[in-house]
Amino acid sequence: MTAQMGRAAVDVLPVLIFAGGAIMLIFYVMFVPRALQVWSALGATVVLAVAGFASGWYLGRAPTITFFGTFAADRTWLWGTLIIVIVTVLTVALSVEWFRSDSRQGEYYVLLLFSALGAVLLAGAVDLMELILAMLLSSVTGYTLTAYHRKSRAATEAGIKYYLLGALANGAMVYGAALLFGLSGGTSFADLRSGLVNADPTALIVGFGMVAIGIAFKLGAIPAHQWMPDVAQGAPAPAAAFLLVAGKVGALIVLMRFAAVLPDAAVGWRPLVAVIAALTMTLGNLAALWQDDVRRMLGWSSVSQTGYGLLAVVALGRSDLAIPSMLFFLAAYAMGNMAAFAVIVKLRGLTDRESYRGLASVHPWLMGALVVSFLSFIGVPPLGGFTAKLLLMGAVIEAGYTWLAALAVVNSVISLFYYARVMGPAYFGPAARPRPLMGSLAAWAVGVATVAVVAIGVIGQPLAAAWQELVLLIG
Amino acid sequence: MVWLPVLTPLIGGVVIAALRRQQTAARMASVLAMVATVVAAATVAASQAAGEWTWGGGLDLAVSVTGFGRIMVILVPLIAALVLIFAAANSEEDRAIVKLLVVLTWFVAAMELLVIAADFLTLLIGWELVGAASWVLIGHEWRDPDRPRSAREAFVTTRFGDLGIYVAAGAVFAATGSLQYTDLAAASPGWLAIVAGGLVLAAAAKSAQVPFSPWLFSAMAGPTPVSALLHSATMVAAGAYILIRLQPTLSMVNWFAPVVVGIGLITALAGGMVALAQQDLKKALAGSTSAQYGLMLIAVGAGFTAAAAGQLTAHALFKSLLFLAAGVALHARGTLDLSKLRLGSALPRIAVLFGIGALALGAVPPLGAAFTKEAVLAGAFHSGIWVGLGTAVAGLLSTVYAGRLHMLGYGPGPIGEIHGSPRRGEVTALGILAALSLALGILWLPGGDAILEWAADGAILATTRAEIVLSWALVALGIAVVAVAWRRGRLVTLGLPSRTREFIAGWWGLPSAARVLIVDPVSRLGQGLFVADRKVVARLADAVAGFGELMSRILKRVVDRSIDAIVWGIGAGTIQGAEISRLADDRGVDGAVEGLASGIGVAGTQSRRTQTGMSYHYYTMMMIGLVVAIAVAAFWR
Amino acid sequence: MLTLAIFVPLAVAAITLAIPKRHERLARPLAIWTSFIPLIVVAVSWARFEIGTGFQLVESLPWIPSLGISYTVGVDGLSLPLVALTAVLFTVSIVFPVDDRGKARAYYATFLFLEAISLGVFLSLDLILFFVFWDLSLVGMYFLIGVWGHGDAQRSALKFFLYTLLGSLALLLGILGIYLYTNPRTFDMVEIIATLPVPAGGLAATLIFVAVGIGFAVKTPLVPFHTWLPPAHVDAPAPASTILAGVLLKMGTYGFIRISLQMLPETFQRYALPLGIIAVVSILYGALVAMAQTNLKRLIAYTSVNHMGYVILGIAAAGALGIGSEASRSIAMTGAVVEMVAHGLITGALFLVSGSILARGKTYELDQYGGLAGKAPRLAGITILAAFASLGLPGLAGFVAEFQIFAGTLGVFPWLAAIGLLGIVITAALFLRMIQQVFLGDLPVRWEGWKDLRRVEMWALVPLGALVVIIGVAPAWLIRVIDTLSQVVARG
Amino acid sequence: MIDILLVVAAGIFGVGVYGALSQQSFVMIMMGLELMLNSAVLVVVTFWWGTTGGSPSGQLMVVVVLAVMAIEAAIGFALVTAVYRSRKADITEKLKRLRS
Amino acid sequence: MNPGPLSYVLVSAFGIGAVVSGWLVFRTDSMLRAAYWLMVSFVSVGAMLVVLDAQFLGLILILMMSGEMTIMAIFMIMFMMNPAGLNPMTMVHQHRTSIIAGVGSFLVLAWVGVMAEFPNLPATTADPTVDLGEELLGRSMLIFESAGVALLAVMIGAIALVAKQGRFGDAYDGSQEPDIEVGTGSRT
Repeated sequence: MTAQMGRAAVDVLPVLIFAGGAIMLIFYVMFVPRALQVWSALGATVVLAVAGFASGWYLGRAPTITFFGTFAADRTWLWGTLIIVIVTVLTVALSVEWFRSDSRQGEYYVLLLFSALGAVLLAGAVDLMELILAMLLSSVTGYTLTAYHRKSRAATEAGIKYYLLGALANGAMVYGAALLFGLSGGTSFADLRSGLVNADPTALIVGFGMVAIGIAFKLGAIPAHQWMPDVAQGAPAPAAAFLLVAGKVGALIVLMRFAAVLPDAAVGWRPLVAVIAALTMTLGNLAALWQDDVRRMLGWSSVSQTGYGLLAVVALGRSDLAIPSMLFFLAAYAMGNMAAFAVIVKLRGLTDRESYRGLASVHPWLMGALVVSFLSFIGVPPLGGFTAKLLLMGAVIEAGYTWLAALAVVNSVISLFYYARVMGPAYFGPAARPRPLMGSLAAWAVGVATVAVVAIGVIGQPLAAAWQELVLLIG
Repeated sequence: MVWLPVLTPLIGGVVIAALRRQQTAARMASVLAMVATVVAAATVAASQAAGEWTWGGGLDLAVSVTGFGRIMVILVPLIAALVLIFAAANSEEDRAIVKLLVVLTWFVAAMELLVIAADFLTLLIGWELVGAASWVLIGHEWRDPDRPRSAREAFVTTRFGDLGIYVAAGAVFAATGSLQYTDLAAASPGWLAIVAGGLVLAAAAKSAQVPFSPWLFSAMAGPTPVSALLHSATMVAAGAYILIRLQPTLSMVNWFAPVVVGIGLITALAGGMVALAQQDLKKALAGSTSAQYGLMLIAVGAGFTAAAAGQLTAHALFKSLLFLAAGVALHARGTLDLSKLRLGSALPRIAVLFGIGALALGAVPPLGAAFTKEAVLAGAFHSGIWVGLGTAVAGLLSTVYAGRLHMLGYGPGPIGEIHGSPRRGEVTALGILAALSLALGILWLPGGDAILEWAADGAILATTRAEIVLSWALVALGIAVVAVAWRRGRLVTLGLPSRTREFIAGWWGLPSAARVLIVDPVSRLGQGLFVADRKVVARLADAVAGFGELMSRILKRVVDRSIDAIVWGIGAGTIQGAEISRLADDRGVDGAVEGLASGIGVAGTQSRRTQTGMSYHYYTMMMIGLVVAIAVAAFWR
Repeated sequence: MLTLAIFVPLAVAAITLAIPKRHERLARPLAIWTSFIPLIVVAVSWARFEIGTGFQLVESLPWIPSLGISYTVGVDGLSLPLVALTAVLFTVSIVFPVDDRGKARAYYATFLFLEAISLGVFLSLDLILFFVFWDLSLVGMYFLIGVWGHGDAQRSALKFFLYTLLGSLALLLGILGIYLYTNPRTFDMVEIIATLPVPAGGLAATLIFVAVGIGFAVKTPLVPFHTWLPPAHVDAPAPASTILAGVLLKMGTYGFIRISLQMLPETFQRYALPLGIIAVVSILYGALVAMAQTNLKRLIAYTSVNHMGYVILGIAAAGALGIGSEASRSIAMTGAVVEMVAHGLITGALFLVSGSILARGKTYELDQYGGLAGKAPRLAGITILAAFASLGLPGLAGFVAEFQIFAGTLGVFPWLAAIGLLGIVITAALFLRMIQQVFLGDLPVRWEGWKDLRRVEMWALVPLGALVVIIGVAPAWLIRVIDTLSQVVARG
Repeated sequence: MIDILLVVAAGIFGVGVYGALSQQSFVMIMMGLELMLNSAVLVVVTFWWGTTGGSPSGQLMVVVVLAVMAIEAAIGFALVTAVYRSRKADITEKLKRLRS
Repeated sequence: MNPGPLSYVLVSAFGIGAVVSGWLVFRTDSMLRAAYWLMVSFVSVGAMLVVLDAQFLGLILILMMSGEMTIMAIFMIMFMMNPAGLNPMTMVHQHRTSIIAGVGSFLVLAWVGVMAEFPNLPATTADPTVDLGEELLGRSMLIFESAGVALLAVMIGAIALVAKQGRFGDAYDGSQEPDIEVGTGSRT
């Protein structure tokens, strides 16, 4: 048993690095003087780097289900981990100057690591309990990160609203998980798959629906999407960038695994996900239409992006493109979002749409990065967002949901309108005076994220090749 | 080689343009270019050459000088040369004269291309270029706002006819895969009928037949040489020419002959009366042009192309003479009002020359024009007694208006005030034209028939004695009528009520009919479509708009009454539904026209309102969402 | 080598942006000289193009082979003329003087970027590559109109972007539809054209056809998808209008041939008649609405709708396999392609001229002008030449195209051709009226000081005029190349 | 027996939902949420006892739910405190900054 | 399994008690009392667990919740307007909706509980507590670890949010967005 345990621990090495690194960082934070607190960012980066390298190294390992059927150490998980790691590193880079004045900045990085760990665990969870706990870990740290500006009225408000929403969703999910446990006699996805085949459809559907609400909350999908704009606007900008993305990576992957478990005949999960996707992207786009707060607009656009991402789930099992499209979406969306928020951070949190008027003349590179990320969201080639959208739409068309692809098209066009409400004045307005900027770390983050957005589209072959043959292990 | 008749004037035009700083040289060059063209044309006509210019894709421009083309190819530059002599002599101070000379030269090139064309594509090229050049020529005095408008009218009218050639060319190509005249016969009857229809349309438009005749009036806006050239051997001649050229094949279409004869007869009669009723010398001549071409169409329809060709040649000579003389009259009197001219005493030499032209126009033997007219008459009688009688009446009309024009234009009268006397070059040109008209009298000699048949490569019908008697009698009658009217002083008004006269003189109301029936509706349609384009089509996407509108309204109602409303049972829902449908009905059509964009925009505003900021609203939405999710998962596979 | 034509302008565009502010005036000569490189490439390609069939000078690199995406460029009888047109129009547009609003570097960089993109659209032989360039052309044009436009430029730019993005995404759906039928999965256009993977007759084929059709119809534009065009043209700077009309609209018709017709021939055949009817509606509608215009640029814009209608009519006829003779369909196709080239040159010239007029007169309203022929004979001459070419006068490029289109269509859809011919008369009327209003008649006193075209403007306009005449008189060199395509298409 | 237990659990859940939706005070809302989780505990134990043959996962799941309850309560109290400090707000209606 | 009649009685009694006391949580005017009613509800559920042979879990539940409720009561007193119910008042919104939602949830879930067929799987082992131990530290190590990490994280997070004083003095110092214009203090 101990030997098994040891092997299992090796299987999830990146997780251990995260957890161990975070705990070590706690000690650092607890004992060094205030002047050295800022270096905890470096510590977090080191942890992330090691975890990232470990994940990259593990890509060569054979995928396996580990910890007795509770965790899937497969390549999809590793890729999800890598995306989360990169997002977190960028977040750390954005956070250093943003949080420099905060006397508790050290704990911030610890929580960031824990939050990332939650998302990583989520991406690999193949057990209802693991799913619940991973989501909880990701969420509770998320609430804290959101409210981290304790003096800020917006941040604390966003934090508690985020919490209230999450708690209700979580309550429903736990009850649903209990029902599924009763139906199958187990909590691991393997048990569910075998146990649910002939299960009572009523209980199954209710249980599934309740669990789905929990995952929808993490994804920011209707009907539990309301936290996204609030967090985007209220939370500290680097944290907002992180929170919009990281949880979504884990949640989308776990939703894939969960959906794969369900018996198609008894539960109309595919149409449900399609409906949620349709509503989510439409509502997100419509609500973003007239936003004058750029961060809030990005929050709503994130809602709509969630809707696009769900297309991959709709196509699960019906199209080879489902998993590659999901990963392309996650990577492109993550990088695009990081780029956009990095620009905002670089502009010291500038968020009023009017303040962007004429900025292209004085900050051409920053606005260029913003435009690249926006165009990627819209799906303009050859940026990452295009490849993602291409594959997503291909996948749903192949899955027989052409109407969903058409709706995605209409939504993309609508989304152009609100992005243009920022881009247009920035480029077509008279030159503004230069704005005060954050330091060079933020600039690096802008650069890296923007280059990544472009690279995902332009040199997509390594990714496509790696993701093409991926299978989701569910035990 | 075969291209020389085209290239010579083309290059000539370039040379003239290059010489624009030396006016005299330019004028000389223009005449020389025409003379050279005549020589080239004669050479080509003698050799009966053919040639091709490849476009690729199965399209070649083929040219050849055969049949009546041999005559036309010479006749065109010949008359153009004389007109240019006249033009070059005229108005030495006018700097714009060089432009006029250049365009005239190029105009001849286009016409020559039309004449030597051996396929429909080449024909169309020449045909359209002639039309375009006529636009420049008519609008020569472009600073006067009216003249460009007239030029436009002329061009657009003839271009409408050009569509006929497009159709004919397309039909030939569809039928045979080739555009050559020679392949036309291979076309199936159906296609051939379309070809014939197209060509008749084009010819009627170019040759100013009813109902296209009025464009000739617009063409009067051009300077005198232009009118002289347009109305004689070029432009107008193109219509009759192409029918003469293709008559053998086209006549296989059974309606071709009656239609062509019909158009010709109507135009000959109507145009004759227009010429008779007109108060303006040039416009009267223009009316007579339509009428004369009507005669040619009768002959073509009847199958006697040689008669038509002869008539064309004779007409070309005397009509250019008449127009140039009219130009002299305009120059001298500053007006063309027939009641104010009577230049016979003031310009006796010109009067004589004009008289020769008038006699030819009146078909008075022994001029060549009389011979050809009688050949036409013979042909007309051949195709039917009523056609023959109608043609005879048309002939009578021509004699009367010819006499009237001569008496009123160059008849005896007070010398009065003369603004300018004709220059030497002008008189020379007139003289040569008159001489040529006279020379055409050789057709009366034995063998005249044969010459015509050879020249036109077509048939001619020998005139019967009865026809000659009738014809001559009518000529005599016509002269008598003119004499009587002159004596009574009614030659100007003809004793007609002025409104009737003006109606006829204004081409039987055709221009205003065209304006009311075609021009105005089309431009109003354009205006209407434009308004529609801005107001409706720009929002056409809004077939969907009703939907967007409705959705936004639903959202609005939902949010206005808070989310409670939905949850609160079916009763409230029913009321909501009724409310929504009432609203939809109230705004029904309005709503549909509202822009999709604004619909989406409103929907956007409403969507934001779901984010109330109240977390308990979110809770409610989530619970509703849960119920809906369960329902979807349960009932939708 | 074709790759050079795409990437050299792209690289120079980046370099231009990097020029230091104080050397800003270097941007213009750099851009002008760079724009000659695609011209040279085109000339060489033309020389090396072998008359025969199929794609030539193909250069291919794997891009995302896992998804069947490759970087493949090449030319055939369709793309070579359009590439040449693009290269020419960009050179003259860059040469044409414009108010760069103090952003010379950005202006010329955008232009070079757009040149690379536009060439890419016509050169690419991979659907995704094609779409990449296609979509980027919207972005480039959006900024070009928005930043350097006048009037309500921002709104027009956005309208343009929104409309055409909708079209392009519909196109993307269609492309995906085709892709999903290939086996093994590929976006390779050559292979798709060769194997025709989409099964004919099914609902899927119809849906794909409609999707790509909407995409191209918006771009072309066909009535009723044209409403983005007039505001975009009116508010765009003159060279941008030239590119928009001359190059970007061609992408729509190019797509109709390359994708709708060549990849879905049987479906195209089924819907050829409806498409032809829409084309005729566009012809008449464009002409009639143009006639009602009082605004010079709007008038030209609507004539574009009219002319693109001719192109689509020709394409519809060419694709109507089984109706009419092969020769008719072939000639219609040739005519359609020649019309694309001719319209690009002619309308390009007209828009540049309108830019010259705006620069001097500050308004596009026709009734503000008159009698300019005396003050500006060169301006008048070039405008009249272009206008006559546009109304289809023989000896000029437009005629060659329109004749072939109508001659070919008449053998396929006689009634459509006959009705469509009316457009020729209406355009004649409206162009003559336009010439009359601007150049003829009385000269208003305020234009006494009107200046004729400057030399640099002539440098831009004369080549266009010369090409219009050359194609009009001796089109063999052009038709010979296009014919290689027409033969294939007409045979079915 | 299972029926009874599940109905009881459903009742507790329903009460919890009512509380979460109806209460203005954050703390009272949290009570509703805790009740919901409480009902989940009962459901899990019911199944563990009644249908799954005493599957050990059931027991673990109860522990997990208990942990969830504790964690949510803890973070909830922390956030309520933070909001109270920064906004002097103890009910949902007072937080209207972030909307639309 | 195979419960005796006593079990039925006990379960029903505690069940009614749990639901009713839960209901009373939201019916009292005093938040303090609400907290204690909530504890009663938890204790009732704990008792039901004990009846169902899950003595260990039942006791844990009771102990944990008693502690938690005590904390909650303290919170009431700290923050709430009306901790002792001195001024009777209800603080509810969208009451009708909430009732519908609550009753609806109950009906749906009760229907599931009554109508649905749940499997009857064979029994596994004898001692549930030993099972739990093995499960926790053996097969479900990762879950256990996750729960631990989550608890750790929430401790850190809660302290970070709430503590007024830290090692470096005022813990709220600088916990706000950076100035949008450096040095002006203006923020978004």
